Amino acid sequence: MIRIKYFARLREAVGQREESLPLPESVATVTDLRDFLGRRDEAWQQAMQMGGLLVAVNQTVVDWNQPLSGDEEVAFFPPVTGG
Amino acid sequence: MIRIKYFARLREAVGQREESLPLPESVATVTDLRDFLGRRDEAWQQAMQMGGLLVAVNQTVVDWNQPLSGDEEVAFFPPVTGG
Amino acid sequence: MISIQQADFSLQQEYEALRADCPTIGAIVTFTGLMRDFNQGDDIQGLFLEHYPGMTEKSLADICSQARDRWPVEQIRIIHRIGELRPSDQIVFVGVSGQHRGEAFAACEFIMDYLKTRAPFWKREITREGSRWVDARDSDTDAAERWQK
Amino acid sequence: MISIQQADFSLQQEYEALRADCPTIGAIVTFTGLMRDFNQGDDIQGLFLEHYPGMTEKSLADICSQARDRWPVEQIRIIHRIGELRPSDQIVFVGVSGQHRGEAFAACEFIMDYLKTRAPFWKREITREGSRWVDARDSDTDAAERWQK
Repeated sequence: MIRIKYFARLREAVGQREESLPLPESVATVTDLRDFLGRRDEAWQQAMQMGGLLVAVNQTVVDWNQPLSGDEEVAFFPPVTGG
Repeated sequence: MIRIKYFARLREAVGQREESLPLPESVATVTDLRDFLGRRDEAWQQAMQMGGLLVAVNQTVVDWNQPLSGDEEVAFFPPVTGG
Repeated sequence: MISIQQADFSLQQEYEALRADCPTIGAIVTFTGLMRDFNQGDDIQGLFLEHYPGMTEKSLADICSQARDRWPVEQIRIIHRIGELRPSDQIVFVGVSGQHRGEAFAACEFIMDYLKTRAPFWKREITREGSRWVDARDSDTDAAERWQK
Repeated sequence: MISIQQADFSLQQEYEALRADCPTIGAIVTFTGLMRDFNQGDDIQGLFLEHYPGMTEKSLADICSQARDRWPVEQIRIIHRIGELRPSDQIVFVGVSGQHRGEAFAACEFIMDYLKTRAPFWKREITREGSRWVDARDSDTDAAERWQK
């Protein structure tokens, strides 16, 4: 199972904090996962195309071509604004 | 009268903290004053040639060609080491 | 040491810990970030700080270890508050002790610049008109990129 | 505000003053210089700090005003101790508050670099073998020259 988390503005846009799902067949990378989620409906499509969106796998920010095996914690979030 | 002050290593080398004297005839700049003082004896000569010696006129560090009119506070001291 | 906490912190207490009993320390640099009451032309009444538990600690530990790879500092202390904050509240603390000041200054500023652009915190501002997520600033990205030259 | 004093100082007190009641302040950077017990291979038992009364205050005021010309900071606080000091004692404090961290960091480090090379203080170290004047360091001159580029 892939555990997916959403934060801040993105969390609000998708109306969800986290979910778990089996790795969909079409998904080999984090970009594939983003596209898969974006096909759910219009709100998801818009949310997953948010400018500057970042993705972390197992709590480390990664490139958009990062492969997924199906047993990761994946997080999507907007640019950070702490400090 | 010129008021002259000596600090730190230089103060110890010349054995004096401060003094006042009328502007000597030969003295037009701070370099002239240094040379004048350096002619007092061997200890003064060596002291006034101390490496990195600095000079301040009226409490501001100046170049060695700074002119003197005869009514200034002049200070000679080694490089600073505070902080 | 890294702390993510809702509670406020005491600068004096953190400073004493950085200073503690180590006569080789010649320099301590501290940064404290405070909540301003004004942003993008609006009065800010409060702030809510969301974060990503687990990754937050991991990313700050990684930033510390990068700082240590670059500069020979003694101790590093990071505190970041989360949850609801009010104007003038302390938000973040970074303290660095070292033998020499240049290293302590550089490490402290580096940590703040990286924290601002890499640690998963998000601020939501409460204004008279409602609340809004704070946008990331280009100046913070620029500040972090300086260290990559 | 600039103080030259024999007495010790409290970081917390200085920090509270920098922070006081000004909700536009977003960043406070402090530097504290402490006495190390080791220099050039020798144990140091104590330190005596001589200065040039009058010029000291003038040169620090001038350094502050140069910092203000360069960066839009809010408050600047400088304390430098004189007289006899012991290992681990606080020697110098520079605190800067401002709207943004970059300015506060830069002004604080600039002030320290200039203080180190331009303010008329001289340190005399007391070692087991006697006492000696501390030599100026090239690294301090280099640090100050960085700001002239």
